[in-house]
Amino acid sequence: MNLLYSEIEEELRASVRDLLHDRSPIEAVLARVSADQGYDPALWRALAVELGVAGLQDPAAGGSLREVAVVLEELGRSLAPTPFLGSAVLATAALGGDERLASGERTGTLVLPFSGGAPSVRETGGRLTGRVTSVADALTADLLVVPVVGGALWVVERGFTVTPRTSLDQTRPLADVVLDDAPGQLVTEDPAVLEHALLTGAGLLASEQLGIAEWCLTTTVEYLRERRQFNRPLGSFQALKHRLADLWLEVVGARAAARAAADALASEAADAPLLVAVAASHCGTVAVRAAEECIQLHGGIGMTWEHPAHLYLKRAKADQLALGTPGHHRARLAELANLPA
Amino acid sequence: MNLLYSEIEEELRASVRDLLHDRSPIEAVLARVSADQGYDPALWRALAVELGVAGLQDPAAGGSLREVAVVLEELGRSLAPTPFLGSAVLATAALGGDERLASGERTGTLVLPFSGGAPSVRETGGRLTGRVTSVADALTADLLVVPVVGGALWVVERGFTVTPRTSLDQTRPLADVVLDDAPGQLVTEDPAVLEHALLTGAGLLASEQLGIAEWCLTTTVEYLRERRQFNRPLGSFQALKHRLADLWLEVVGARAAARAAADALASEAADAPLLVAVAASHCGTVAVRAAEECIQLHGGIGMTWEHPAHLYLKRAKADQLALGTPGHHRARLAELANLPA
Amino acid sequence: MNEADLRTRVHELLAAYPPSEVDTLDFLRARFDAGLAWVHFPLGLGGLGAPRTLQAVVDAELTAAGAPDNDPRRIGIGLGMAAPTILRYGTAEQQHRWLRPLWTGEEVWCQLFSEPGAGSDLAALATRAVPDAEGSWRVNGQKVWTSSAHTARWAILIARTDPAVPKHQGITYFVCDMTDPGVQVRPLRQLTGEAEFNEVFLTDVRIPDSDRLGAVGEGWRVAQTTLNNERVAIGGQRTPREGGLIGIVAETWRERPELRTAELHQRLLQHWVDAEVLRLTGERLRQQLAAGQPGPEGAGGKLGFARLAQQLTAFEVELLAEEGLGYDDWTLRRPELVDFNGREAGYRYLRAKGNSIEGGTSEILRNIIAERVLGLPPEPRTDKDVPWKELSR
Amino acid sequence: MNEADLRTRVHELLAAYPPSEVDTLDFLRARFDAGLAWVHFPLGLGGLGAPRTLQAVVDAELTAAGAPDNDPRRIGIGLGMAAPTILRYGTAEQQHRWLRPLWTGEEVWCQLFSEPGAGSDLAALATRAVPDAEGSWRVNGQKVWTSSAHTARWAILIARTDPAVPKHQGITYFVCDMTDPGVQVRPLRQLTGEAEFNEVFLTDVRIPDSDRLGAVGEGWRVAQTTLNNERVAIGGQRTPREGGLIGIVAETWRERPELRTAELHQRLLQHWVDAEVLRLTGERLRQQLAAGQPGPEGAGGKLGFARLAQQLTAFEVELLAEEGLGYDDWTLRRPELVDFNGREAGYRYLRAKGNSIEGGTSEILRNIIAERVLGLPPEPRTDKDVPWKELSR
Repeated sequence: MNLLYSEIEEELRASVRDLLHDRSPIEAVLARVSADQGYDPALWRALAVELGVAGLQDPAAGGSLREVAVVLEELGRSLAPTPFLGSAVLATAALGGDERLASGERTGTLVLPFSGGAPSVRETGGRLTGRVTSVADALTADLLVVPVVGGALWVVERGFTVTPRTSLDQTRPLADVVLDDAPGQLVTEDPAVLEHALLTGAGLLASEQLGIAEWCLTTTVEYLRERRQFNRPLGSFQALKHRLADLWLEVVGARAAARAAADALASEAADAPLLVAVAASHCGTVAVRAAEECIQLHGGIGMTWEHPAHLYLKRAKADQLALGTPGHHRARLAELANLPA
Repeated sequence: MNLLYSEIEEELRASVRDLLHDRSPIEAVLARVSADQGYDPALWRALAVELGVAGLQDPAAGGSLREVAVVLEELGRSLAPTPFLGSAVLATAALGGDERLASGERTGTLVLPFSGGAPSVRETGGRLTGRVTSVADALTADLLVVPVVGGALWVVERGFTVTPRTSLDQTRPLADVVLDDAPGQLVTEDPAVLEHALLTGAGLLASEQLGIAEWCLTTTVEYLRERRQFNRPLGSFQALKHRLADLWLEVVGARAAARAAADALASEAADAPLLVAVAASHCGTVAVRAAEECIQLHGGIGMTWEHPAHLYLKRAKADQLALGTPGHHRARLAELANLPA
Repeated sequence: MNEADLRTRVHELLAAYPPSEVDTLDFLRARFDAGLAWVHFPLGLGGLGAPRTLQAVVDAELTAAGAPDNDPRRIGIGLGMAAPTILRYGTAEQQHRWLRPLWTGEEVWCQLFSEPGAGSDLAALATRAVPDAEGSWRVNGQKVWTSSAHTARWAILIARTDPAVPKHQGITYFVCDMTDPGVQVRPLRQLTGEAEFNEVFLTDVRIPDSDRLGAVGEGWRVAQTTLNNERVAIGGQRTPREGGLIGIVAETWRERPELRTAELHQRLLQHWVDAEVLRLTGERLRQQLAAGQPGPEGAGGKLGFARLAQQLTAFEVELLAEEGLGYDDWTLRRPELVDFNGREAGYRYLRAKGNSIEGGTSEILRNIIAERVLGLPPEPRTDKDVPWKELSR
Repeated sequence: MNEADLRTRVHELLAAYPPSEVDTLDFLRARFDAGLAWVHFPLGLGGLGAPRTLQAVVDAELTAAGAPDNDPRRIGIGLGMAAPTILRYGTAEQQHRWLRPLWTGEEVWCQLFSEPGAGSDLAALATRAVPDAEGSWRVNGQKVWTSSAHTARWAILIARTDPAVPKHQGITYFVCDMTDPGVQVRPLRQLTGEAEFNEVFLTDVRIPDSDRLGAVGEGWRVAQTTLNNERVAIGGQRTPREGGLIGIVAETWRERPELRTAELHQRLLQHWVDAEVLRLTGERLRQQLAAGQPGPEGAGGKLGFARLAQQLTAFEVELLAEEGLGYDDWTLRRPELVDFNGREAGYRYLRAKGNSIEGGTSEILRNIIAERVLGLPPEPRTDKDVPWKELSR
């Protein structure tokens, strides 16, 4: 088990961070949200096509799920408005790799409610019908990977409509997908593929949550170092220091857990499901706590629309529900670690 | 619902507190524990016979469960080594009052494991046989109230042996009771009587837990006001202040909850079982937390045998298990408040 | 003035101004003039110098008769904060000018206290008031978190009149005319999407010296009256069992078994206990007050409420699962009142974050409890005896 | 000195002193003299000046050959705290006198740092050392929390030699002969019933100036070496999944279904996650150290361990229900080592309370993390520049 970042991974992180810093500073993200502008296609092109991060899941092309996790950390830290999770993580995992998605020229997503649940779409004679609500990254998707009742996976490229929903997470808006006798191509009949794609998604989402938590911790520490009340920096008040020390310890744990899950998924370790459950439970909780502390310790300013803290709170809270809540993952753990009710 | 203390209740508290202050200061309790001396018969005589607190459960004699609760607060605060809970609360409630117990001349207890559980003693032709472990206040009891399989209650005055157990709570040692064909007198066949006695016990134990929590909070605040480190009173450090403010809020809640339970039991209110579940859940948790904070914030000195804090920790932890854990009481609440699993 | 006298007065008012026949404003003015507005206020200022507890008698009679009220939530700052301060520190002239239209709601009031650089440390405020040649004051600065600023006719305002003395000593308390051309109001959007509050920019705003409350340099003490009344107003609401947010959550739980999990069940039970304990705590506090035994427990109410509200709303979003991922409306609105019940779970979750900040942060409340209730010593301070202008910012 | 050279040396030692034939002490002395005690120590002091990482090679070879070890847990204070300090600050003579019998375990060491009035604020210590007419020091004072004091031959001691300067400046570091008639050791009983520690009373204890470590007045700096090594020793243990307390609890859970409840199940799952996260955190830290990238994460290990240990032991007592009401043994004992596994749940619960106090309280650790790791500013201090004798106590 390798819990560190390799040199290549650190280089990847630096490239992604530089790009996001230039093309998608948090002020720009906030401006897009305020103008209801959704994802940024130019940003996606720079990230996916030029930097090539959409194809990192493919070991044959030199990629690894460990690297995908690094990208997600940076996307969590920046809240950059892109369909990376839906396309480069979920759809790609469900398809076992896909050239169109890997190139970044097209995007896809996995058509299930973001909060999880069994497939409800029905397939008859290669045509799919059904309505799936609260799908992530569907608004811009060219290609839908659709699980149908029973767990088989189909790809659909036309015959569907997508309607946006008003979403708690303003930087990853959800949408409803309606398939009306849409022609599909069978990917696999094996429901284990879907299951593994969801496991991969939940395990890697922990890295996004780590990125969120780190931004919130760092930003709060910086604010408290600067902001003065009572003729002292706020950060010199012991009660706040102790809370941040405790939060720091949780974030340190989140990094270890997220790395462990990514490494186990990448190396197809036998205990990958267990480490995913641990990481998803821990990181989902830590990201929300970090965002909540960030808001509270910024005082009034953290409650304003113009300060970006709320975007992280909304993302953290939505991520906590996404692909299974921490409680759901602990329930899985009861089986995986032999701790029966 | 009256959540205050009446003048009579405040006078009762003052008498009990004065007596315990004179006859059973905490240093004396610690000395008894260190010498393995058990309950103090002279103290019991002063409290029960002279002050008359053993008969407070009887409304006909002008008493009330509200007053019993006040006595328990003071016993929690002082950890005075007496069989009040077993005799004046549990056995008395099970018997629906008893002159011998009310006078304080004799003591009794309810023969069930202190942690709860269904009766296991068998009765045949008026004779009782069985072994009941971890019974509170049995070591000095003259009169046993024995629940038998099915829930009927019998009184046994001879034909039993009592063996002390090494107990976590050193100020309320438990014992095992063996009944070997012991002659008994039937109290009631109605299992509701036992149930109500246990409800009364759990509801009033919350007042003892309140007393424990108050001692721990007060003692910690006093210590932190006096103890200086870094050229300041420890109590001026903000992180400690905030923890104590939070603890204070929980203790304030414990007082309201314990009072509500006592008042509801005294007035036979319809929501008494619900208020007992709330008080037992909250106060059981608060007492332990207060005792744990007391130990931690006293630093090394709180870890020593010679400081009494550990006696409160042991009592608080044992009380948390007694007559149902907080989790058990919340499970009851699921039924009582219509919050099904 | 006893209960029977009061009822007589109410019936006289109702007879002279039958609610179904007269204009609401006329009725409210007449009620004020009859001393039935706030009976504990003095004669001539809407009251009768009667015990405060008798107000309930008046309110019940008037409600039963279908009389209109003055919509107290809409004018809460005037009623709860400005009025007690004007009563205590205002001149007779000021009291007669301001209290009647304040109470009837003809003139809405707002509060200009907090500043971007002075939040928890309110006494550090930097808005300056300087005397001009005509004996008026000229005010410059920026205030924030002002609700009702866009509808208000008057504001209570604190500003620095002497920067050369320690911060608590150089403050003066004014009433500011919100129609002054130097007052600019800008909505302040919050994380919920709404703008409940405003930023207020003050540029050479003129305030006649006759609109000062209390002496020059005494503003901090005057402001304590305002702030103490704020805290009472926030902490003192009575709720039945399962009142408030716990009721919303419990209802969802009962009605939608498909959302239940073992984990959520344990959390719900814990929250239910916490809510009931907080309710009992408030009930005990009210019984103490009614018995004339005010305890220190009041200080904890807001702290406990904020924590519970945040836990419950976070729980509700999780409980709703897929629905929790949605939001009802991000439109920028300027609501007159906060309404937790009229919105969805996501709104409640976000809005509840403010409960531990507005009206005194939970951190400041813990300081207050530790020092004033528990008697723990203060931290070493470096800001109390230094001239304001020498403090770091 | 590479790995192969080391193996050769080990084999030479084993050939000259076959473990099955020679006395343990003879073997340990020979091992020390061969430079195989701690290979990173200098030649002649039990080492070879080799990289620290190569010690593992030696240990593995010797263990495989069935060689005796020096029972490192029994003499942990000497190995972990005294030795690094003597190595850094001791004279050549001191090093040769003390290190060999320290390492072989012939001479046990203890630590005389904490005092009843100087716990978290160790630098406030009041034990005085005053020069006598013969050029020795005379020491008076009381120390506390001293493990092994009753078996120790030597103690590392800090005492105040100049009360007129600020507290950190007037301290000197000594080695104290525990057989001096002025040393009185009294067992200190703890809440568990045991006496792991002692109080040590020092009355006119004579310490020759040649037993001073470092310069007069430099004791605080010398003590940092000692304390930094303590923290490393406490934080650095590796555990397999379900190692430690979580394993005990999980086993009970699996073996005794009758104890399970829905509430306890949720708590167990949460604790299991916490334990695994803490284990992964430690594992990541070790990988960082091995890769030469020491991170700041080490500071958190003890803090996290203490919290988890306290939660798990509290849970275990509740899980055991009736058994949790019992205790194994209140007898006053003086154990050489703390053994969580050899005792019952009640003992573990009580003993774990010490985890957040001994070796740096959790409060002090949070201060350290906040300031040294996160870079948050210190609190205002009034104790740093004042002469020790003027500080309030």
